[in-house]
Amino acid sequence: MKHEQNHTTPMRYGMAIDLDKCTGCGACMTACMAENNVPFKEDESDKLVSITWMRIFELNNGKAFPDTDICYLPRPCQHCEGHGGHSPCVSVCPATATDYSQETGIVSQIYTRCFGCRYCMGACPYHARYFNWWDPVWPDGMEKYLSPNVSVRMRGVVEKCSFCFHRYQLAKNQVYLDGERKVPEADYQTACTQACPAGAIVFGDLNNPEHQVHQIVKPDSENGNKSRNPRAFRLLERLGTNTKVYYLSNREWVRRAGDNYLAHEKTGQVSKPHH
Amino acid sequence: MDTALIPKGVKRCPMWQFLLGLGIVGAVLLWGVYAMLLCWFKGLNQTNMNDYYGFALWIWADLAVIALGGGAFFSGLLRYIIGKDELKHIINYAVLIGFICYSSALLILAIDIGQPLRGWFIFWHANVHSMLTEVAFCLSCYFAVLTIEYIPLILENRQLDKVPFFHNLSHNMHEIMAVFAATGAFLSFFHQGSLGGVAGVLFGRPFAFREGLLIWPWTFFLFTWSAAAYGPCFTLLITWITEKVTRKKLVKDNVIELLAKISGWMIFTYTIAKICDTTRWANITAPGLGQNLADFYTGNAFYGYWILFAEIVLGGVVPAIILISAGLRKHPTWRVVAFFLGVMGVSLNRWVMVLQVMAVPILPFDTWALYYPSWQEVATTLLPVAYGIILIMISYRYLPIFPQEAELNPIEEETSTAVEAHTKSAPDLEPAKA
Amino acid sequence: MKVDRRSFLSFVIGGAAGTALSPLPWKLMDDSSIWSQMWPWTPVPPDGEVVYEDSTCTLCPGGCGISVRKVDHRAVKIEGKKGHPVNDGGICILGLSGLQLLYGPTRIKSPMKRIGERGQGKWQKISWDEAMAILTEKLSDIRNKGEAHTVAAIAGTEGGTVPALLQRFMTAYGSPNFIRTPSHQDADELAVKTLFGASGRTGFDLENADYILSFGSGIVDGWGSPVRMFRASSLWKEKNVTVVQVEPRLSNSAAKATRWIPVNPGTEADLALGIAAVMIAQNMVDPGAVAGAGGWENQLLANYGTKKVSQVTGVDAGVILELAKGFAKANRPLALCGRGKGLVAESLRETAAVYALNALTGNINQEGGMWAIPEADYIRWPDVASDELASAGLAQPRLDGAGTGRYAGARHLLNRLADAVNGGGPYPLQALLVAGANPCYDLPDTRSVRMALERIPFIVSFSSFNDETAAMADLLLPDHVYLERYGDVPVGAGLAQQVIGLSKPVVSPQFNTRHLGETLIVAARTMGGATADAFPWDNYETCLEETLAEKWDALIEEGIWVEADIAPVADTVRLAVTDAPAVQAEGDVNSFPLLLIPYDSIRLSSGYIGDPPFMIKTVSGTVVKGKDGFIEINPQTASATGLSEGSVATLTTPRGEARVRVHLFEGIQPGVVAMARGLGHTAYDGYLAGKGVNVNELIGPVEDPSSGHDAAWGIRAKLAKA
Amino acid sequence: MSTLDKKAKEAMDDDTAHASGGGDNGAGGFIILFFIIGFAASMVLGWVVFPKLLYSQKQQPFSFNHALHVGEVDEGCESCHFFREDGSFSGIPKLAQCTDCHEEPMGETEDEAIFVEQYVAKEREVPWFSYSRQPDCVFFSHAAHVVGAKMDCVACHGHIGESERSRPYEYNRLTGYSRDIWGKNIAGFKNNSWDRMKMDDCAQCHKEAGIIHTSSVQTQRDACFVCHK
Repeated sequence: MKHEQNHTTPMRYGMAIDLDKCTGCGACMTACMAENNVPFKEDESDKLVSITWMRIFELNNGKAFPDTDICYLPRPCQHCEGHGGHSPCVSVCPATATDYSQETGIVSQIYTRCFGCRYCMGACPYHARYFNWWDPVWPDGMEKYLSPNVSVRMRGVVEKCSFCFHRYQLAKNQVYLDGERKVPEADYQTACTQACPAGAIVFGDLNNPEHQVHQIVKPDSENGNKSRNPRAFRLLERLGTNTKVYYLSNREWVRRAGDNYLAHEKTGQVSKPHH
Repeated sequence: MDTALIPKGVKRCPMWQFLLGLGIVGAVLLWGVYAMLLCWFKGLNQTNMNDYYGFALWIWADLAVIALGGGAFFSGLLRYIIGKDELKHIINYAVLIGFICYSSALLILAIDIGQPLRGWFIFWHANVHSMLTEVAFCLSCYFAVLTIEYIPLILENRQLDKVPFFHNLSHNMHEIMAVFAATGAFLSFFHQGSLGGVAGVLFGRPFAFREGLLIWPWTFFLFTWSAAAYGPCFTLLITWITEKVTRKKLVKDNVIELLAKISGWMIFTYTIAKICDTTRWANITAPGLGQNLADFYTGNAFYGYWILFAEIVLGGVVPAIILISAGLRKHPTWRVVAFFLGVMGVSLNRWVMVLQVMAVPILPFDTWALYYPSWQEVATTLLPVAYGIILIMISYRYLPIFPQEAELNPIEEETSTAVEAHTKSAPDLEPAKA
Repeated sequence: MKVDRRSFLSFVIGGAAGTALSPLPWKLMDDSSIWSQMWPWTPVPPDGEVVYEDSTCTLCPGGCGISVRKVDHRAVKIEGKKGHPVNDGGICILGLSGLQLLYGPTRIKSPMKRIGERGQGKWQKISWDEAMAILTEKLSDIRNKGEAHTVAAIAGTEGGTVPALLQRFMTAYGSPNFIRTPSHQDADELAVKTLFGASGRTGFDLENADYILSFGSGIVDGWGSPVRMFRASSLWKEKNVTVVQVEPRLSNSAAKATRWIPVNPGTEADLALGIAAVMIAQNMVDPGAVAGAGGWENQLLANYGTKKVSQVTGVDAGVILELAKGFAKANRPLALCGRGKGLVAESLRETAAVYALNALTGNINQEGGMWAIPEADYIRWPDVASDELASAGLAQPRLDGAGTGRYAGARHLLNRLADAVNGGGPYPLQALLVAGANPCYDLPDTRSVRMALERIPFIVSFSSFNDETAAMADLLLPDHVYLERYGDVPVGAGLAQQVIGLSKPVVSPQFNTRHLGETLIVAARTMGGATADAFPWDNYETCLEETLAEKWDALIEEGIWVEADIAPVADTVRLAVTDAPAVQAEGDVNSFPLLLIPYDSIRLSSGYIGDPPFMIKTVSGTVVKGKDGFIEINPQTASATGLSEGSVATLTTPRGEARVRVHLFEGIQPGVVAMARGLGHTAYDGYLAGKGVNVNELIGPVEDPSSGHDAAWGIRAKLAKA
Repeated sequence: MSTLDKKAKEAMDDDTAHASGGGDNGAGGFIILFFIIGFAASMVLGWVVFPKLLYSQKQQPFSFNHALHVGEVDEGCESCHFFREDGSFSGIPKLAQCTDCHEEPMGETEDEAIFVEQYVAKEREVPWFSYSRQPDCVFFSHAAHVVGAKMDCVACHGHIGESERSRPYEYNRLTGYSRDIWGKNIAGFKNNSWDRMKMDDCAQCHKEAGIIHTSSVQTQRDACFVCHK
């Protein structure tokens, strides 16, 4: 018995989010919460204990009225590849509750394996990982809308965006039944991509030239997967996290806000990471 | 009442006093236990930790007690491997303190994890890439070693020692203590280092991240070094406190001074290394990631340059100078000041490497996250302190922790039995001769 | 055999060894970890067959198509319907949260009658039969006394068969008091009538426009049909369409625009007229548009000189010229109005000014322009044959005065109801029916609204949710929510076509609720006589099917019916009306040096639907923190008041006072205080109630002199450190 | 000297006596005996009593005769346990499928009567206990195994298709797992591929079938997300 995946190029699922289109409407956050059984509490105003796999940050250009500008930045898990799949979080997990798949480029999180040490949260510079400080509780009757495709997380474990991996699993079922080889681009889209009313999110295989995300990002594999698109940048690219979520903006201040720069450094032109 | 259990030739406070003390500390202990149960049954929402502060007071306490408990392995190394024989007069206490520190660390970890019932996954499903895995394995092994080192001391209790099996066991264990000391030193080197690595490998956090040697970031070596340097400081500080509390001289000055001197030189070298590390990090590592030193020490209400000064100068340079210079070292007050500063310095270092790491914003559009612990966190952190004090109280009362105590504090109205016991027990405390 | 200590010890050691070699400790250790992995109190959603059912969302007037994912009988997720002409797969945050409303704790689960004091929250569950008996007996009593006109009905909308049934019920019953909740729609309808001389509404061909000039319209903040607007906004980005947002605050729409023009609050009309004046002065107008409007032109040139407009609006004269040029020179320019989501009508002066701008460019009824089209007209029921009692009642004046005298232009003036009930009206109200509306929360000066409701002896709420108005009711006759019922959804919301969507039951009713259409039919039939005759249908479904006639099959099949080819109500615009004074903010400048303006956020549902838990979770910590609501002020304003980020302050307006926290925002004009709409609920559930401040408690209605519509855009305010 | 001290001295004397007396007085024998008693008791407790306590049994709503049904249908297992259009697996049939044939009682068994009276007539789904229900954290793709790898049902489910009666459903009181998942044998031994369905068993089969992936950077095996959700 041999496995067909052995003969296909590995996929690197990733995203391109157009910040000039993003309106900060929050549909992606909510679509994610609805899709992934994300719990909620009575008071969610303390964002430091509020589970939002997809979180929208509000950036501003720091200028005074009336030259102020703001920009919204949706932040899913960046699914860092790091160097050879050693993303900041997976390498620190002591119990292998999270791993990096070379086949899909997705960083997993296995809630039943995780025992809640939270080291991965400390390691993630994007604050994409969330801890279940409380038992997940739905008001009486509301648990009816919970989806069987995603496990409900118990108290005391870390959770994060999975690029809606269950959708890939379900799409694969169909692929098996149809006798195809690969999941078609349209059959595997994340809930946030699907919901975004502004069409700001594009999701697909960064390795596949036929996928829209590849065409937008044009990743440069020779250069740490940096985008060849001058509008594109990645969050904290200099850290060498090698993320798979690319952001697009025409505004220089927005692109500059994506990374740390010394005063004299030019946006987008940074030294290579140290490792 | 319990005189039969008290080592021969020494005087202990009256039972009521002892029980009163136990009661007071026990109350703190119970408070901590209550908080611990709250955390276990209600979950970690009892703490003030949050998604930015996944590691907070507890992990700091863990790192700090393990650094401070480093006195055990380093004294053991000096005593058994290097052959600093005088240290045998303080090694018992160093082992006891180490035992307390490490058991406390394990207890705190058991409270700190979100799913204590699955804690064993760290062993069963170990990820060899994780520094925490290394910590867990070495920590547990070294705790076992410390237990083995502590057992003979327990067996030296006057009553237990009468049981020939225990007597012989104790004797035999003393014989092979060097092996354990070596094992302990080896394990300690790794887990102390791994604890340093915990922060150093975080390449997503420029404040913590350090380059290093092979797979080990510089913090790996700095942590081991600092534990070896400051651990004895803590042993000596606790010894000093014990002497003050018992109003007795328990260890001779030459022993104290020897350990203090070694500690001083260790701190001195460590501080140089730390300064080099900080300089390199501030000028090469961080700017390479687009960050200035000012990004880490300004723009918030708590973490200023003062913390760098307090850690390196007050907690490093000053105690090093005091302990190196013979005059200051021999001065009882200066010496204790140095111990205190040293303990403060290493604790501050661990604080910085845990809490400040979490506090510093990394995303350019993010802000500092400051944190203060909840009472449950404070209580559970005081729990091991109370437990440690109780264990010291009991151990001190019933075990011959300080071999020089009887000699230094002759009992004036000696009865003939006591004299006999004294003369008889003294050689007993010399494991090598026993 | 003596069991001594050592034997016992030996037994224990043996036991320990045996235990260690048995599965007990290891299996227990493993099982306890597995137990922790599947704690019985952590829900496990049951698996099943997945099906998608399409329907139409009715949570806002947008009319998006939705596709509901079901697992067996449970609805688990709402997604946007692909290929739908309004939203094509996109969906907004409220639409996504719909299941939390369906299954949520805010539902009224059964008909109930009040047993405690009003507002005390003490209710008794009753049967539908009993509930209907209470309703019909009460209404019959009033009617039989010849006082049918003293019953009023408030509806959230007028479109569709259900509101039409309510309206018909009122007519057959004999009351002129069917009142629709105010919105930008009021201003729009009035402007169309005034400018085009016919009834209708506007539609905007946004997708084909190439220069957008928005006077405060929350293009991406929920204006119009929100998902369509988001899509249009992205389309403009792709096509490099210039979007200019005129607004005192850097809203999300302003941030998305190509250019943000901060304007003094309430002076949008002046700017629009100023731009029009420049266009006329520089001869940049469509010659056809101004034919015969010479008087208007002269008036405009005389009163809206650039310098003067610049002074009033705070916009540089150069910028006004630039805007005029940009707008006039664009191929297909389009101007929009209706502040924020369009929850409040603006003055006729303002609407007319903006529509005049469109007319000046000649974009009326053109591709990429503004269309004036009739409402979809498919509800063609025979006229109600009024009996004597009904005729007498209908002959009475409307309580809100709409349609007569100085309010001749207005059709609904709910903003005047409170005053009328509180003593200013021609007669007292004996009963009030409320459907799909929450006046106790939504109307400005909620305190006087509440006071008015307290004076009405009998209030019936048809709400599906525990809202503020339901809390004031005597009888609750809960309606199904949209996912449980059939319903036709005519979509206006700025669409340039006539679109009707169909809501279908996606899940069976979760509680003991009843379709409002059904309730009305049953009520009418129970009351008998002419009232019953006006309702010849057996049930609501029959009514709907008969009403939709040939469209029914298409709607069942496609879920939507679109009429793209519609004749405009008129092609020529009668340019007039500039002499009405501007609507001023209430309050005295000296006592209240600041201006409070409400703002809309797409993350805060601000209509009849309260924010579901998902949505409130996305609200920033600088809008709500714990129970505290925030106001936005410029750091300059803050330092003048001695306030800093997060500090607590007391905000006072002529209408009320509130404890607020301060968020410093550079994107707001100094001297202006902005507060989000949609907070400060006292009803609904713990996820929403008690958070923040209801801005309507601080703002009162200000009548537009031309129509009587509430055109309040803000109120004067002062801020003091608390 | 306190009494305690004295007792200790006595004990010490005792010790000396025993030591000098050796095993002659039988004390050593007793010690070993007690050790054996303790050992044996705990072994019995652990191996025999404990499993009985740990697992509980439930009877299925009524007995189902797989063998009979397999004989009646054309396409074997897939006649009732089929793939849905979206590729998901239907699992235990719903009542609607059964009523295709069972609108009226077929045959005269007591179980048939229960089925028709209690469930068909009342339109209630049969609350079957699933022997092989994986825990919620597992994503198991029947499509990948049955269609992709062309595996036989028996490989995991054993010869359930030949069973004539439903055996009692056994489950772990602590975890709620079906006993079939952890395996019948308390020690975890298994003889057949269907004796146990734990993660290790999945891994073992994947290994034997030569489909070991190295997609997980951390484990050098299949990525976690292949089988977890």
